Amino acid sequence: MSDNGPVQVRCPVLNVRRVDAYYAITVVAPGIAERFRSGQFVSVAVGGDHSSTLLRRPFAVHDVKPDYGGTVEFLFSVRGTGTAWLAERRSRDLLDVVGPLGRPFPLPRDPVNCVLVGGGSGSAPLFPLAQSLRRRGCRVDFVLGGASADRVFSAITARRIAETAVFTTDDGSFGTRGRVTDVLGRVIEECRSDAVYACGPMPMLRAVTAVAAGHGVPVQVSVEETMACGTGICMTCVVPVVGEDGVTRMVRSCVDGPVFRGEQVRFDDVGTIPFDALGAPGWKGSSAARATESTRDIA
Amino acid sequence: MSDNGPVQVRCPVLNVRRVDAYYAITVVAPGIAERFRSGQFVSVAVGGDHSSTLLRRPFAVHDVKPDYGGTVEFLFSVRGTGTAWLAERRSRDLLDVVGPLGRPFPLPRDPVNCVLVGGGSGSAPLFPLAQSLRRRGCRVDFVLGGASADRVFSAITARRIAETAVFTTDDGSFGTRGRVTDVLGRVIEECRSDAVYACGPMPMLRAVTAVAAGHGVPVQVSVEETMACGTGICMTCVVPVVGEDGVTRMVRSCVDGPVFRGEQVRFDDVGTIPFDALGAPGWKGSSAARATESTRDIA
Amino acid sequence: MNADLRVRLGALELPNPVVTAAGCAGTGRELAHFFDIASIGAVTTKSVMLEPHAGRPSPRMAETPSGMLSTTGMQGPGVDVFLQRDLPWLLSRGGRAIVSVAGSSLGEFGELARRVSGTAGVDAIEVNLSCPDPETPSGRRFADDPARAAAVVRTVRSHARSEVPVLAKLAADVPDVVELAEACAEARADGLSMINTVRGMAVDTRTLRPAVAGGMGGLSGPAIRPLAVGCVYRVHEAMPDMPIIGMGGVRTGADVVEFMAAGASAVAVGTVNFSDPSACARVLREFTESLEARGVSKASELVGAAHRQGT
Amino acid sequence: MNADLRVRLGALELPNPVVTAAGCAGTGRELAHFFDIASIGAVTTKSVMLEPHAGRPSPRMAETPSGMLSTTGMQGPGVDVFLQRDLPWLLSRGGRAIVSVAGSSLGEFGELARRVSGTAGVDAIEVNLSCPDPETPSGRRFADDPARAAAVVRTVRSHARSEVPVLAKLAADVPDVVELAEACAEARADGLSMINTVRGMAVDTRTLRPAVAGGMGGLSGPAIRPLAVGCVYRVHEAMPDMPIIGMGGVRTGADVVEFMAAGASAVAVGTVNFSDPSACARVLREFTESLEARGVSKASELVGAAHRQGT
Ligand SMILES: Cc1cc2nc3c(=O)[nH]c(=O)nc-3n(C[C@H](O)[C@H](O)[C@H](O)COP(=O)(O)OP(=O)(O)OC[C@H]3O[C@@H](n4cnc5c(N)ncnc54)[C@H](O)[C@@H]3O)c2cc1C
Ligand SMILES: Cc1cc2nc3c(=O)[nH]c(=O)nc-3n(C[C@H](O)[C@H](O)[C@H](O)COP(=O)(O)OP(=O)(O)OC[C@H]3O[C@@H](n4cnc5c(N)ncnc54)[C@H](O)[C@@H]3O)c2cc1C
Ligand SMILES: Cc1cc2nc3c(=O)[nH]c(=O)nc-3n(C[C@H](O)[C@H](O)[C@H](O)COP(=O)(O)O)c2cc1C
Ligand SMILES: Cc1cc2nc3c(=O)[nH]c(=O)nc-3n(C[C@H](O)[C@H](O)[C@H](O)COP(=O)(O)O)c2cc1C
Ligand code: FES
Ligand code: FES
Repeated sequence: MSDNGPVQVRCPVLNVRRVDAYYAITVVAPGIAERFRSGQFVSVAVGGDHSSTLLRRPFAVHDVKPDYGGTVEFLFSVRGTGTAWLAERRSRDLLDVVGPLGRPFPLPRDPVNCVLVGGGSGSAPLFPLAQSLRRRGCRVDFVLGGASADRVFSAITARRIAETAVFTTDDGSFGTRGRVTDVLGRVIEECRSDAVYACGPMPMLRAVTAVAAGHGVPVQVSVEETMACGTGICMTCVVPVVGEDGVTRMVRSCVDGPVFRGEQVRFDDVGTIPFDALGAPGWKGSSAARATESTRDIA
Repeated sequence: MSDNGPVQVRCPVLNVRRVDAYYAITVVAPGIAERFRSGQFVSVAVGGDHSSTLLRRPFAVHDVKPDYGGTVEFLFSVRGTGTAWLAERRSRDLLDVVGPLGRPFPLPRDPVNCVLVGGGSGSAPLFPLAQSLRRRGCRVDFVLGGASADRVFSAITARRIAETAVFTTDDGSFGTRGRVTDVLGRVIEECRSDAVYACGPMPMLRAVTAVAAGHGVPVQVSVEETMACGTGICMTCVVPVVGEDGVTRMVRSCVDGPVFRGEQVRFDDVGTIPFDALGAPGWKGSSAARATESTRDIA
Repeated sequence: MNADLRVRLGALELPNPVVTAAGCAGTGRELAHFFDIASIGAVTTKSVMLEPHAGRPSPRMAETPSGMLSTTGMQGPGVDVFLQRDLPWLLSRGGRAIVSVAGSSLGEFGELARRVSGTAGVDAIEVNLSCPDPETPSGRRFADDPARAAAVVRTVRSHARSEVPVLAKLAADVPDVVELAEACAEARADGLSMINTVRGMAVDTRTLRPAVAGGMGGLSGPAIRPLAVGCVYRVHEAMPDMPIIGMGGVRTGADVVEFMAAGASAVAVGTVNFSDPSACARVLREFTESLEARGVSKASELVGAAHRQGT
Repeated sequence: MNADLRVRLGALELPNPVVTAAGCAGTGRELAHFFDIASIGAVTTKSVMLEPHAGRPSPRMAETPSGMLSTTGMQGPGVDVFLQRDLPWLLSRGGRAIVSVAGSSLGEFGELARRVSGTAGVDAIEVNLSCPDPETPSGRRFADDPARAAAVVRTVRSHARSEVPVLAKLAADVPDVVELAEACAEARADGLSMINTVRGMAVDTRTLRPAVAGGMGGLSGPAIRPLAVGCVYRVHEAMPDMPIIGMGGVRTGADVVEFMAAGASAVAVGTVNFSDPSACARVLREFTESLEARGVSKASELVGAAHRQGT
């Protein structure tokens, strides 16, 4: 009902493409396209009306176009049942899509230099981000990694959009052998980066955050936790995040994230409840802290 | 493994047709086609590999053709989830089909006069039966009924194959208004029928059996019980049937049927365990009865 | 035909029987993007505790056939924040509120009952009896012992303002749900909600580790619907006058009919809100259509229909 | 690589861990159309009683989300016919036989144990503890009371020839499955099978009547797998040396891995035989392939893996 909140639509598939190790699905979804801001994701019902796989699958939005009133593209690798089913969709099939979900990437006010770091399919949300940054006059550089050449996503697009683009693969089949963090420091130096944006598996985000901190550059990370609802009601997607007030809270990555400031995510404590987190056994609940809590905005 | 037992095959859909209120699906299934005898059925998995609808749906075989090594056609009306899913199949989709299942209609040794009585989609198995009877030189007459004109199945084919064909509808929109049993007695008289074959809902089978008995003509009925397995292992499809030895047994309609001699089915007791059924509280288990039991053949 | 959708749970009248299940709809705020929260029977809010709780470590969920396992462990902001921030929002949108409370002692339950029932606009209190009872070793739940469950209900009933109905939320995986229901009735519960999630587990076959942290989780979703319908049926059979909110795997309007026929006066949508954020509105629409197709003029006529011969 | 598929349940060695669940495979005869019955670990036969039984009225089944409800009520020909007609057929095809027995009194269980274990070729006896115990009012099952369950197991163990292993088949919907398992172990069960169907119900929304005759039925199929895995995990945790046959919703080779990791030494396919008559052979093939993909050389290494840190 609220104006820029998410919507749920049954939308026709415009096309399904193979891109290296990935599939890209484009759906016609004007309501989602018009609300979208980069960094947000959609969640897709899989398996049809009588499927035994109840839960939606979350995917970052890779592209939004004005065609047909507004299209949304997402991109995925086949991992299990849900993505296998999606890979079999054909144009004109209907998909039940909810979006846009989550907090978008915050954009710099000024035309600063940004380096965008992605691992595998985690690179997807960086492309609309790159466009937004370019529109604001920012310099964009890419560092994209993957297990092998066919898992480095959209190298050509990256080269086209960005000032520079550096690639790494675990097996050395493309670009530098190694990880994105092996080259990130050098890129930050050479490109005089003012900000880092990163997307990919948790260990990568942790390492990127460390490199950025080492160079005194702020970093925004987009995390990938398992999500039952994607809309903020199930509390299954929480990560420990330190707030402005210094208090660690178990926050929902779907509505309070998926984008967080890297140094606020307690990466070492992911998968645990930090002892001092709000409401954890070691938490010193002051009445002041509680008062703040009452006025904190929730999504 | 056994030679003329059922087989399980993933078979391509050749086509899906609408026929009045029904859908007809033809699949390429040489193994089933070659084993098939009229009166047998197939069971079809519905909803795909990750469907929440676990159980197969049983359908009588309506036609078998030699094309493509052997095709099998079945016919259905949309009733619930499974049939709704089937109605959406397209040629080249794969269906997981098991068959042929069940005991076929026994065929008369001599070229006698047979009347075939069907209600709604229950008429389907009568068509291959008519063909088999004709091949043996039997005279075939049809009595087909349905709720309305579009539910009387294959009137044209019936007219073509049979000596005579009489139709009834509940609403009078086609043929005689009323039920098949309103006209059956007259047909038996006029066609000097020696045997009746009937297929349809339980109350119809009961009434047909009564009419046939009234005319002193033997009747074979094909029953439709809900079936979890269709192969004889779950014991959910039982009906009370009196054996040659006078003992009532709860027999499996999937492997001991679906075809029974009408007068052996205890129609009034369907949905109950008759007090005197083998193993029921009122059963007088003699050691003789038990001895017979040990040597009785099971499917 | 316009069917009369109103249903009555003792003193509590709802405009229609579709409500949300506790912990499966937040306080309504997030779902309000997808439908008008005032259009459904009521919102049952996430069980609130006296103090803030951080909940359990992740992974907190795993998908299972037609269901999911979860372990959120009562994460929440505590009753103060709930009453100051969350409840007012719901009421401001015209939502009806059934407030679920979770305590870790009789004292806490009593205090919660006092605080919650003392706040204007609360339609009913639901008592989550699946909280671990600290007085038993090995974390058994209050619901595991009818006497302890009754003690909780009695405490809540005596601390809550008398005009606020108290519903006892039962677990299904107990020795005898009818015995539990009877104990709660004796302790003056005004109604019963059933069922909570059922304990289960999954192993992640990639890692060979339990799929949710801590091993055991709560199973919910359509997979458990037959267990839930069975509990509602048996309890309604034993105590036909006790109002019941049925829940467990409701996905469609037909499922509402099923629960009502088994004996429920209202029906909650839980896990399916996760997979379909418009579910409550859709289920209500489907239910209304099915009443019309059946020619039933009052929704309440369906309650207990499966117990009556020859319906 | 050729993985070693052999598994051991106490004294009973099976060539591989895939067996059929009682009542879900007849005596193997019907499934033999679809695969070689000697190729799987064993066939657990439908629970046999001393006398013929006609079972329960129909409708006997209803489909539910990822599962089914059934009430067949132990229909069967009695032990004489079973031993003269059905068992010999299975043995003649090279099948291994775990014979499930169901009694309505301790005396009957003892007699069944004597007769069945006295027949050559029986690999093990499985004791169905979900039979109603005539000594309790309202048809509670032996499994509902650990002491009564233990009495049955003790009776069977003392009447059966000592070289024939006795497995106790547990129900999941009991107050405490670990307590039940421990009582059976104390009564000298050589192994445990779990779980049986879970009581539930469905209402036919067309007729508004219970979907299976008599109302309550037994829920089986993938829907209950998390309950089953949870029971296996908890019992294996409490008694790691007790051999377990795990079952409940097994559909794929990955499900076998899941049950073994939770603590089962063998895994039974039940309801899925109904929907896929080749299931046992397919599941065994998928399981074998997954061992190879994991580089596990012995199936038995998986047993209990989910209990070990860092696997
Ligand atoms: C915010 C967000 C954005 C994402 N964007 C992308 C993207 O752009 N491209 C892409 O390929 N993948 C993306 N993922 C991961 C994607 O959601 C999973 O690959 C997908 O859910 C796997 O589904 P499945 O049925 O094939 O796998 P299964 O393993 O069968 O899924 C079982 C359950 O686990 C969950 N799950 C499995 N893997 C993941 C994962 N890596 N992250 C979260 N949940 C998981 C599923 O959602 C499902 O509930 C994103 C995840 C999140 C949280
Ligand atoms: C031997 C046999 C032959 C049959 N032949 C035909 C045929 O040729 N054409 C045709 O249209 N129908 C036939 N039926 C009925 C057909 O099986 C059902 O219409 C179909 O199973 C309905 O499935 P559904 O998912 O659409 O309905 P749902 O109501 O959603 O099904 C739920 C469950 O009930 C069972 N069920 C529902 N209706 C019936 C029924 N009438 N008989 C048996 N089980 C039922 C289903 O198999 C399923 O397990 C036959 C049934 C049997 C037993
Ligand atoms: C993630 C999650 C959180 C839940 N939280 C609560 C809770 O706080 N209090 C409660 O009484 N029940 C809670 N439940 C149980 C539900 O209210 C409901 O009883 C149960 O899930 C069965 O309904 P369903 O199958 O429709 O989800 C929760 C269930 C889930 C899945
Ligand atoms: C139709 C049917 C009949 C069954 N008969 C028996 C039985 O005779 N004895 C028994 O111990 N278990 C019986 N069971 C229970 C199964 O053996 C098994 O424990 C249960 O169904 C769970 O496994 P599944 O989900 O794979 O079916 C039966 C189950 C079904 C569905
Ligand atoms: S996925 Fe449900 S709250 Fe985030
Ligand atoms: S349907 Fe299973 S025995 Fe007939």
